[in-house]
Amino acid sequence: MEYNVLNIGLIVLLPFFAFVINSFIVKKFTNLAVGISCAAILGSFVLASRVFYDFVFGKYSTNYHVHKTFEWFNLNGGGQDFTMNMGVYIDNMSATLLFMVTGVASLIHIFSTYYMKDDKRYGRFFVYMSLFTSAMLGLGLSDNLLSVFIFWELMGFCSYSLIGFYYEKEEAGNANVKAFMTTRVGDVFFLLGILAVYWQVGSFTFVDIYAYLATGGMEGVMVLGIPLATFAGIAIFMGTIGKSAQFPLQVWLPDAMMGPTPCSALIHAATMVAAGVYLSLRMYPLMEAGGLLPFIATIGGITAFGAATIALVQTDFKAVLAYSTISQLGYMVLGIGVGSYNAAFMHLITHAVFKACLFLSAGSVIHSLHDHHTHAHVQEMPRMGGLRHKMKFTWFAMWCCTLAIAGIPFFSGFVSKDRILGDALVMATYNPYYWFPAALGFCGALLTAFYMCRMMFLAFHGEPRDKDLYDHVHEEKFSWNRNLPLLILSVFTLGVWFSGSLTGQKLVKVAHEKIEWFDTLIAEPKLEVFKDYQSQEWGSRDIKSTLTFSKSVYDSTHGKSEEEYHHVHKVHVIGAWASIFIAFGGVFIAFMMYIRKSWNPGWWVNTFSGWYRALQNKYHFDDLYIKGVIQKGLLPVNNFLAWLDMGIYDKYAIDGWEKVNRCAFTISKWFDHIFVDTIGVDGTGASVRAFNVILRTLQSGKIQFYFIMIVLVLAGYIWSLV
Amino acid sequence: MNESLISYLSQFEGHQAFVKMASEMAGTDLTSTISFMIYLAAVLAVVGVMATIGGLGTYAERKISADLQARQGPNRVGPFGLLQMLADGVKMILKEDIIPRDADKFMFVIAPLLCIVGVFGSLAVVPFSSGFILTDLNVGVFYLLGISSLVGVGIFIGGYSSNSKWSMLGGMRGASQIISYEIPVTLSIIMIVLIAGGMSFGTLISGQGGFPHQWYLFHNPFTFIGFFVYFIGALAETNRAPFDLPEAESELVSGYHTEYTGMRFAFFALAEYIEVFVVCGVAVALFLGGYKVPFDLGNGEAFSALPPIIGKNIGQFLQLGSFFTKTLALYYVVIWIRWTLPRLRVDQLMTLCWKYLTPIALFNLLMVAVWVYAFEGQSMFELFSSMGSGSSGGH
Amino acid sequence: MSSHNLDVYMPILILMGVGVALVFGAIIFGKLIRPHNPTRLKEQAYECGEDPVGVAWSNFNVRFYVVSLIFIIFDVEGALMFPVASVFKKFNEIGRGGLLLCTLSLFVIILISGVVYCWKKGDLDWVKSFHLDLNKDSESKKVEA
Amino acid sequence: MFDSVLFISSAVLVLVGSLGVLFIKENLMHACVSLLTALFGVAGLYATLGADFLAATQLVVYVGGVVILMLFGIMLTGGGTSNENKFGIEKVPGMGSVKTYIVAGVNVLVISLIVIRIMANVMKDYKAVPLPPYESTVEKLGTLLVTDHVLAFEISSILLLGALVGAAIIARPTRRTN
Amino acid sequence: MASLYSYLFLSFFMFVIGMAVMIARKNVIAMLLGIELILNAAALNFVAYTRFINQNLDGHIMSLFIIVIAAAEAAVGLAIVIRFFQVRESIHVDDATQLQA
Repeated sequence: MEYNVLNIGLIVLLPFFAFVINSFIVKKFTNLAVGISCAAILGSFVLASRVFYDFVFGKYSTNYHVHKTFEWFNLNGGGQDFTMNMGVYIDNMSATLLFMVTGVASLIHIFSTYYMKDDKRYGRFFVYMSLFTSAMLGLGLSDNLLSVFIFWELMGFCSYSLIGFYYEKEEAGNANVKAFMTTRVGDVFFLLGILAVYWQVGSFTFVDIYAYLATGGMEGVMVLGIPLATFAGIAIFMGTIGKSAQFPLQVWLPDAMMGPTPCSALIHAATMVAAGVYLSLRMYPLMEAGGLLPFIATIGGITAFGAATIALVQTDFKAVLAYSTISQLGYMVLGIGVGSYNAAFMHLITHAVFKACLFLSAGSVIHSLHDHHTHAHVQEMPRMGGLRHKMKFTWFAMWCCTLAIAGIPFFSGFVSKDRILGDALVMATYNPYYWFPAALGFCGALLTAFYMCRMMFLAFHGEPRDKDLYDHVHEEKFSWNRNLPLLILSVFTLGVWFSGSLTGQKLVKVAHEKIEWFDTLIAEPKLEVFKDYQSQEWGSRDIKSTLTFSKSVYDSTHGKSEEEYHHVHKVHVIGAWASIFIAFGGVFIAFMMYIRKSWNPGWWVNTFSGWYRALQNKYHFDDLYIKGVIQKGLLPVNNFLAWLDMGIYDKYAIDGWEKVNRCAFTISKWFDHIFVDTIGVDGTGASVRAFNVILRTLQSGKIQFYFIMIVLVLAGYIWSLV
Repeated sequence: MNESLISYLSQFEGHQAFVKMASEMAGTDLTSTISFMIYLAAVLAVVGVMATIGGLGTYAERKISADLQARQGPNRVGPFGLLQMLADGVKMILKEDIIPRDADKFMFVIAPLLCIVGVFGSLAVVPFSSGFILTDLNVGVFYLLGISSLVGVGIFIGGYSSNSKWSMLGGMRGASQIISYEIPVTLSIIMIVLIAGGMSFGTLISGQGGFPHQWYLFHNPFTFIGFFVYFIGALAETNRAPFDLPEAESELVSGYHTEYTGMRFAFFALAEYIEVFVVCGVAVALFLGGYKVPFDLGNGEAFSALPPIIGKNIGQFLQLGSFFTKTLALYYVVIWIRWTLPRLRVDQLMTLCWKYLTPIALFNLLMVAVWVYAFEGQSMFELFSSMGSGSSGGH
Repeated sequence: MSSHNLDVYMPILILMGVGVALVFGAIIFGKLIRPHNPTRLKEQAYECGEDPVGVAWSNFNVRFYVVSLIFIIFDVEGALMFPVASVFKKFNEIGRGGLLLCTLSLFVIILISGVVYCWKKGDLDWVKSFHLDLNKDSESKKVEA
Repeated sequence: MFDSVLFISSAVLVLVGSLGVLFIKENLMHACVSLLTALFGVAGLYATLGADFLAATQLVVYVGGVVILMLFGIMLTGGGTSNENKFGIEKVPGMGSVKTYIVAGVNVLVISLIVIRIMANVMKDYKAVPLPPYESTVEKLGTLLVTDHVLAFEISSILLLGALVGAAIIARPTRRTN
Repeated sequence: MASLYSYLFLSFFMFVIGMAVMIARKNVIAMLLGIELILNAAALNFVAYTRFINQNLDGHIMSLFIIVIAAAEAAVGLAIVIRFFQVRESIHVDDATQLQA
């Protein structure tokens, strides 16, 4: 069995080359640059689908992975041999991730050719997008934590550039700094975690880490009084918290919508926020070993619920979506926390699809709503309403996604979210602590269904509230680069693509057991198999490896006993019905409030006005960070340092030095005058003048004279030698 | 490899026997002497043929131009005016030989000599057939480039020595034009060398076949472009219209040979016509399959029923026919172009060379290198046919 | 690779000898049969029927030189590329074609960068470099301003 | 037999050409043609030494390139003759005088002494070995150029780039300064 | 038949003639011609030694690069000469005694 690694490398390199080429030509050949970017990402998509096909349906079936390394650099010295390897690691999860990222990114690229067409930095946007996509793909292919970190930071830089794309706007400038700084907090911990892992394991490679965990080498190792696995796990999970906008570092993500809408789609759906979850999934065995799962589940539950509550009161179209992103990421983290490995990843994929679609639809809406007085795009929902008459395609696509995210049956969100919630319930029956995150998750699901429908009803249904704005909206005509991505994405919000059946039942039959195809794909790495694993060097052709993964945690419960399996199944059924009821409940409440108008939202606002203000202020997190952390914590430190600099160092060190210099200057002036000028300079001049007379006759400026001199001197020299 | 006429001949028993016999008779080794005699005879034959072709060239030029312009052309001297070239030759010899008073006499004499030596030197490696190539040097085509650059020197000196403004201008233009256009020609030749893996004409032609799809012209898209680059460059190098600026009648009277009369002028003209033939021959050898005959008739194995000396020689004659047919066809195209296209301006000439042909040739060179690397030297048709045979897939 | 002796160069020498003999032979032979009556007018250089003014050997425009300069650089590069090109096929067959491709590409790209420089600076423009002489004054004024 | 013919004719060309470069005084053009002869002869010598590729390179680079460049250079600096010049007799291209030739002769004598002394030493040790047959050098040269000498190969391209750019800058037509 | 010494003699001959040209001539271009002769002499030496002494082709490579350098030298040297001629209206070598134009 052969696999050409070059194909895999090209997946990353194509967008990267596009970035390199485009950065040179973008100013003069904007359209060409855009074409190159789109072609590159489409090319990546083709290659990635080949890889995806090979891994998921094709010759590699479910039990293979590819791990190839090459030596990056080698530091030998001081008796230490340190070889840094880079490589690719592909298993089903990376293959699926690559397929999703390239696919969604391609569609976003295509949509951007519509959305950004009239922007003055049309080309530069694509330059960033190419680098961004390339970094995410590189992260997906990385086989070790260090290269993950490199791509991670590269993505951080790109998101910084893209969020601050309209850098003329002050808010955009602030937003990108905020995003950058906030994620930096997580990144510092992440780096700390990497170093902690390296300190003990001696390698950055995932496989080596798994093998080390399998041998139990980490047990009993303490750092700062806590087990190393816990320490490293928390540190690395802090990276996830920063990147995936988990509580308490979620504040950057809502501001990230300052960037152009397609880039929001890319950041919120396919790439950046997914990277954090992906990292946690990769490091799942470490987290498990560190006993971090309850903590992770709690963080996820809090994020899922808290962000959903904030989303309730947002009036900005994109802000709702931004908070829904945070909330959904919370579900993924919750999934990791309750051991629902493949459901978490599945939610990552389904969320990427419907969230990309939502953002692109939002872009389509915002692009059409052009205020003729302020010459700005309108994002405020109170000024919308009734848009479904004008924008049928967008309306349709957006409803598909809304139903998906709300967890309505037959849509993808139901398939994945239901399983996370079900697993949370199962865990709760084992460990009562999990009732807390599970309950938060269910409440969040209700709120999700409500606020998404609220957004849809406010924007698309009812009567237009801003008549002037409404009249200027053009009828949406089908154009390929605007509506095609929306339609494709909305088709993929159907649950059938992910569950294999319409109702979410398990149809694929593998070994006397009906499971969903996702279950056959994604599985938590089973540590024992990595014990004796050797990675292949780059360039060897045969990379077959015979690792067998367990199916998943989910199915491995079946392995325990018949009784437990029935228990799990029973709980799942309950969970499924509960989430269906909750989803429909949310939709119903929204319907009553905004369509039928039987229930007045104002009553809720008045009754819970304190809560309302808190929600509007996003639980005062920004204030807390600015007033509490920065002003109370950092500013005094800064002032102290400034005082140290100006009051102590400048005053005594610099000024004192000046006095010393003045003294030295006086001495040196005297010395200079006597010795250097009189004896040195004048004396040299006199002697040079004396030699000058001799040398001047030689320095005739006649080349041939020089040549003769050279010949004669050389002749004399050789004569003396021979 | 270094095949040559002698190495072809020495595979026949008769030749070996003759050399042995002669050596025994004379008492010393006469191999070299006999080689010299054979070469001398062959060279005289080639020069004779070339002189005829040069003469025929003038005749053909007039006849074809007449044809293109719906005139009669020379038709009085001999049948169809065929003897016109003889008449011209006689006239040339009988013309008075004038050397201008102010001219640089030594240079004036030496200029046509350089042209003739350059052109004759290049005849040594022209592959007329697999056997009848005077000498197939290892560095054949590179040698040809070098020796034919003597013509440029000759033209420049011819223009310089006359001490006439027209000649001087023509000579300067001629030299700069020839050297400029040598670049795309060289690059196109490197391109073919890269595919063929050798510089000798034997190697260059052996990579091709008798059928058009086996020619390097159709080896890949870039050689197809390269052929036209080469051909345009070759036209310019031989000062043929539309690149005949050095002798532009309407501006420079007659260019670098304004002051030349009689036989000296005739040598310039002869050199030009033979050079046209040579570059056409090289184009044929590089791009159009050279002397190759379809179905491998040329190597004589098809006539194995006959005795080898007859069979092989039939093959040789077929090859000669193939080579001359293609070359003369190109020769016709050259004349056709001359009477069809208007002359370029001098700045257009330089622009064409440096801003179009040279970049294209460089690009072609790189692309052919990439092609050879990527497809392991297969041609387009081999690729298509291998695709058709279903060997697609794995490496 | 078979060896050879120097006889392969024989035809070249013979051809050149024949060429020289032909030129001198024809001229000497022609001397016997052609007229020879030089006159002053006949021996004058042709200048549209007028008496020639001065000599033709005045100095010429530099652009001729620049062209020949670029040519010689290319010529030498070509000479260096020929042996590399002729081993390309062999290296490709043993699987080292990538190495040669990189070498050759680097070589050609460096070469191209020189041409691009000359192109940008207008050394390849026949007419522009001619105009430069005439317009230089106004250009330098512009620069001063 | 033919080897000797080739060698002798090449050597004669070299000798005659070199002497021509030295002693042709009245016209630089003639000296240049004489140089052409010498270089042609060197190409012939290369051929007798079995360096077929170098012989062809000699032809291509020198005959086709350098000599033409020299001829252009001579024309650009006002013709080569000593008696006629755009700038009058006063600014003749110096072809040397008896004095300079005498100095040159002295130098030649000195160098000859040195060389004879060196050669005397070398000849003592040198023993003629049987010469190998002539072989094509093209492929070996190509292989050497891309393996052992690849750095020189690439650097030579940079050298040529520098030469091109530098010479183009220097020779670019500009307004004459005073 | 030609021995090593005949080549060395020819090389020596070209070298001293080139040197003499460099010294005797006052014309810069003529001096450049002399330099060409000197360089050719060196290249010829390399090839001759390759043929007669050790038969590996490093000498050829040296000669090849000598040719390359000679071409570059000729190009730049002539450019300087032409520039010099434009400035000084002379190519007499003794006029080139000042560093400033």
